[in-house]
Amino acid sequence: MSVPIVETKNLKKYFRTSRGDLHAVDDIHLSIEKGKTLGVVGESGCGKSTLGRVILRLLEPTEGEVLFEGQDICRLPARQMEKMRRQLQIIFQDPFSSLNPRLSVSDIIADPIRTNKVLSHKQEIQERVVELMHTVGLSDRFINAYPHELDGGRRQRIGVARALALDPQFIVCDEPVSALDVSIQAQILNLMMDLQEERNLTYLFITHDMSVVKHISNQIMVMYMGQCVEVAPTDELFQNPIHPYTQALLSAIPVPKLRRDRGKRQLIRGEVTSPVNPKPGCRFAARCPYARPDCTGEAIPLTERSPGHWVSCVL
Amino acid sequence: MEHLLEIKNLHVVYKGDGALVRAVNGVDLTLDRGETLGLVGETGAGKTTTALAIMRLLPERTGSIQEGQILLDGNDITKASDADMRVLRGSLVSMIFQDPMTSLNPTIRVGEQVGEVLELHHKDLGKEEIEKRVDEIFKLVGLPPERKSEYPHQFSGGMRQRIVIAIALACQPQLLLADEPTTALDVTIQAQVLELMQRLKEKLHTSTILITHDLGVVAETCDKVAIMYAGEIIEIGTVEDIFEGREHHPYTVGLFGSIPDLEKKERRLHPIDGMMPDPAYLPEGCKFHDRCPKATERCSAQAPSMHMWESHGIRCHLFESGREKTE
Amino acid sequence: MLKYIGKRILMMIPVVLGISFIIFSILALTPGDPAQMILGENASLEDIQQLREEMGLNENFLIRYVKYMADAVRLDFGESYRTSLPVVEEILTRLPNTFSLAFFGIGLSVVIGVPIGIISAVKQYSIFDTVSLGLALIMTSIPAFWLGLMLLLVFALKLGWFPAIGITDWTGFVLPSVTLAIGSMATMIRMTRSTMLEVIREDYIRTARSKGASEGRIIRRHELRNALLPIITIIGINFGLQMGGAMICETVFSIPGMGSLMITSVRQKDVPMVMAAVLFVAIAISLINLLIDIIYAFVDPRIKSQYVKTSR
Amino acid sequence: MKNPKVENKAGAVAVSTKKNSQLAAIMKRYMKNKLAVFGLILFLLLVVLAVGADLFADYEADAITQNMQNRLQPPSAEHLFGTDQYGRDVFARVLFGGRISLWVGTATILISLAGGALIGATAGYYGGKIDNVLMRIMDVFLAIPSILLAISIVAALGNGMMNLMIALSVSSVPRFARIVRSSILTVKGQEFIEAARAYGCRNGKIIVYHILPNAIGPIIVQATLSMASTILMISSLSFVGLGLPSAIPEWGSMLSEAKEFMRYEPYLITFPGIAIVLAVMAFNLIGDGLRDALDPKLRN
Repeated sequence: MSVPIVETKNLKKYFRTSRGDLHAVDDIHLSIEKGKTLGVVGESGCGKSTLGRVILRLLEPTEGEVLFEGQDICRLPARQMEKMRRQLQIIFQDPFSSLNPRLSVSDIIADPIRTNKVLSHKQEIQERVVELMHTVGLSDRFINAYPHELDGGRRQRIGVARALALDPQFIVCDEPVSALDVSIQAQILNLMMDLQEERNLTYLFITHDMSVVKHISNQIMVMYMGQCVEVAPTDELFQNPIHPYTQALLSAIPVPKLRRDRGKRQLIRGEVTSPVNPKPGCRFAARCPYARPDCTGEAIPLTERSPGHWVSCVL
Repeated sequence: MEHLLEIKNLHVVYKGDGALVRAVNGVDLTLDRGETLGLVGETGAGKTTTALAIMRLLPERTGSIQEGQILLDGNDITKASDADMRVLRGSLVSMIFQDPMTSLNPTIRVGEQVGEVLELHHKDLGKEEIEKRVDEIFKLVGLPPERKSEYPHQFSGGMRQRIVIAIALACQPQLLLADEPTTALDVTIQAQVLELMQRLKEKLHTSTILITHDLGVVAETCDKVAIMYAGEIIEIGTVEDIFEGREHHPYTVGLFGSIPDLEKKERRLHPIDGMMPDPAYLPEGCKFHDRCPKATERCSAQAPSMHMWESHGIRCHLFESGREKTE
Repeated sequence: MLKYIGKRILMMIPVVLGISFIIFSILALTPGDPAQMILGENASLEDIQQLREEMGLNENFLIRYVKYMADAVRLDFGESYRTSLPVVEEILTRLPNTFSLAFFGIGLSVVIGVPIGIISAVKQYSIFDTVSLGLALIMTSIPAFWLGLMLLLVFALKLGWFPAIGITDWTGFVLPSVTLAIGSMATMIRMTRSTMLEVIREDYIRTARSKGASEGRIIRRHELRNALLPIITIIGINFGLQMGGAMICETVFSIPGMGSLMITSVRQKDVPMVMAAVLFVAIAISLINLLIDIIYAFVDPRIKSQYVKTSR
Repeated sequence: MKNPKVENKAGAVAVSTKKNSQLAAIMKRYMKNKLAVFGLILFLLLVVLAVGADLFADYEADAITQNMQNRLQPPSAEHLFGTDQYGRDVFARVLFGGRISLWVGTATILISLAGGALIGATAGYYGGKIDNVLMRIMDVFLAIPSILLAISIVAALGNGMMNLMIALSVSSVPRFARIVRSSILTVKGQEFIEAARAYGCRNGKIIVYHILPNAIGPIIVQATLSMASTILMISSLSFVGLGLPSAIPEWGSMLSEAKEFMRYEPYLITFPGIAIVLAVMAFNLIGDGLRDALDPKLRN
């Protein structure tokens, strides 16, 4: 097995709230190999976006390590971290708030280059911007356009171009297609997969959409209330989901196929609450159809059920 | 047989600053009692506008029905007075909106919000009677009646959507317009709400128009499907026609090609290039021609009409002489 | 609910302390020697020194502040340099005049301004809307004291309908209240209109329409309440402005209130009087805002439920 | 894989082809608003009259020097607005009064904007404890009506133009601090700031390059509207005799002096009053117009 490019070790991020500590990210271990994609799925509030930001050190972790090529980036001094940032980029969900409305397309894409002084000549920067725009499939006639003049798909392409501007190795994709219509969504997904192949990029792909995540990931991690409940290679997870929450998530996806047993599926009760001062034990137990007394009380470790397939469940 | 809803050649426009936005351009639809129709399309296709036209709730100053008829139970409501429409809304036809977080009044108790519909349409009911009915409706949508004196902010998103559904179904309308009722919800909650809607539909025999961009939701809940593009219905048929039929409008093919398939192994998706035209500047001819892989010169000059056989209709020149191979 | 009120009252204490400290610091910068002022030009140096000692003026600024506050808690705000009477007495005779003036002014502007704002919003782009917005624009731009002068000129001096000086009976309140009301009425019209317009565009209004509710019912039951909630806060904010306005207005109509008291005291460097006057007015305003917050909490279920059911 | 196909179809999307077209777009929206244009014209007129006052009248001879034979003359061709009780030309005094109001107002706004921006930006960008402490202090200041605060400061420092500016600035700093803070907070929460941090932008550049240009709109609007209220305050304070020495021609003190003559010489209180109304209105209209022109909701 090759060395993972990104790794986290008992990574935690707690937020102080008036009601207690919110365990947004609670003890996450993950590792991604170069050129691969780890999909992180879960419902709103499960901590997946926070995880992405902590990995990029946009938020400081409460505890734990984030290793990039073996180096703990959370302990890097400010100057070295600035250099490191070129390797680590992010693409956001909202194609509206993720672009500075006062900057033109060329300024948005050029700003990372200027900030890091990769190129200094105006002409060179301009050429690089055009090249990046072509890479993401944008016509260069939009070079002086402003974000509000463009549609969601094109804006998202600008976001991708900005992330690529520094030639990073690792990109956190935070729901990059969730705000888009299906046909545009497919265009962007294709683009991201092409870029990955071309440039051997590594992705952490955060989404709530199981069918999207299946499509793009090599490995999937399911999060529930800040914790990882199951992680497995993509095909394994879809064929053999073990954790009851994963099963519920999979069975809840509406499939665009006619089925004999239409409308009949496994439903789970209740809704997600927020993990403020959670009690030890399985956080899904309250909604779980198979809950037992030993689900609560003690922390339940992830155990390896088959090669690479880890589950945190007493069953 | 009389249809519950029959829309004939509906045109809706919005007048903005200067530009005339043609949001719905000649929609024909029929819906029979007990049927569920999925109205599918991307943002800006004119789905919501069609629903608002049926409710006669288009934005007053800007939106208007330019042409066409909407026959509800045989009566053309495009000509109905405002007072008549108020009697229909909530009792014969009601609507569920997309965002449950904003579609409830934050300062009124949820029980009262449900009770208000009854109050408006059943003037003969006493206070206690209404309370009793509200309790029943709460139980029906799976909410504890004890919580009816709470305010919307005390409920989660899924619960609020149940309240919205309770309001819509309180008077047992014959037609329910559900505008993306589960889009704002998480998958597990979406499944709960869809299951609830399905159960209520069977129980109350409500006809439903389900507006959605999610073909999966359609496959699970609808009897008929209409696919909209740039204000027109470009393909219509039963779910079998759409999901299992072999002939499709090129746009429908693109739409299906865009959805990541859970069962296939293939990694690349097959979307359509480009995007929907701006409804203020619609192209000549077929509105899809500049994105269509099969477009001919004729497509850019002449708008195709709907070609029907049995239950299945496609608005495309390719199908002029009946079924033709598309692949 | 009691918990909420208690919390709010506790939160007022640092604000009042802060206000008093700021004003005390500012007034400490006043040039001139109070002892000299009290004793007059011809006082001997020893007498002045002795009085300074008695008044505690030789002490450190912070100690003077602490002493002042310690006395203030016992409602002793010192004596006027000018009259040598306790300042509280004078203030208490004058505060009610200013207070009622501000109160009438704001009451009048709410009673007239809020309905105009509502109609303006409901009939957006109508002639009524245009005219009332135009009026509001003019009303915000007129200085209250000048309007007071003009009203005085026309209705008191020329027509003789109202007295030009003082407030012997209710007629004396009419012109100053109207003067004050005009300024804040503009705010009321604009704010009511804009919050109402926001509410009109909310999704839940569409929900109400889809229930089959009539326009009148929608306005009464769904729009008004949600639009008026922010107006309550605006009334609170405006009350502070109105107190200030009332103090200027008093000088136009020669009303014995806090305004004329402060202006005379400032001219004569009567520091204890100015200090106490500012403090009283500021505390009065804080109290009104406290009241507004409590009312708001009662009518807005989102705040109310936080405190009624603490278990959830 | 090859590069994805670069879109080539022209489509119907109209986009900017020149840089800085945004300012032009804002100007265009502003100029469409008739009231706002009227406000701008009033403002320009005010500036021309105030700056060029010397072309129309002589400061010493017409506005300052007493001329008792000429006192209380009603408006005429020679004295457009009449003369006051000391025989000074009211028209000249109104003109020079405009200069005073504009000068004191502008200076006040600039001082308080600088102070408010510093406090507000610090509080908004750094957040946490700094934010808490600074904003609690501002809250205390805001709890005192600004006119009271101004009166107290004038009481301590005495009359005079400099002291007036200090008094007015101190009492409007908290308002600016608040608005600067809140507009920075709105911008700060957006994802493009996070993106900038992700590619290594330092705090200074983020504030100057990414936050300020987006936050400046509401601040400019507030500054313009504050100019209106400051002009009102200047005249109010002068009216009660706590602003400028009475010899200086100022609208508020002119009204104060004219008060006792108003019954028989109403023109004495009419013209300075109208001057105040027009000046204040100009800034109110410009502020409203700018707000509408900058409103992002109208942009999409």
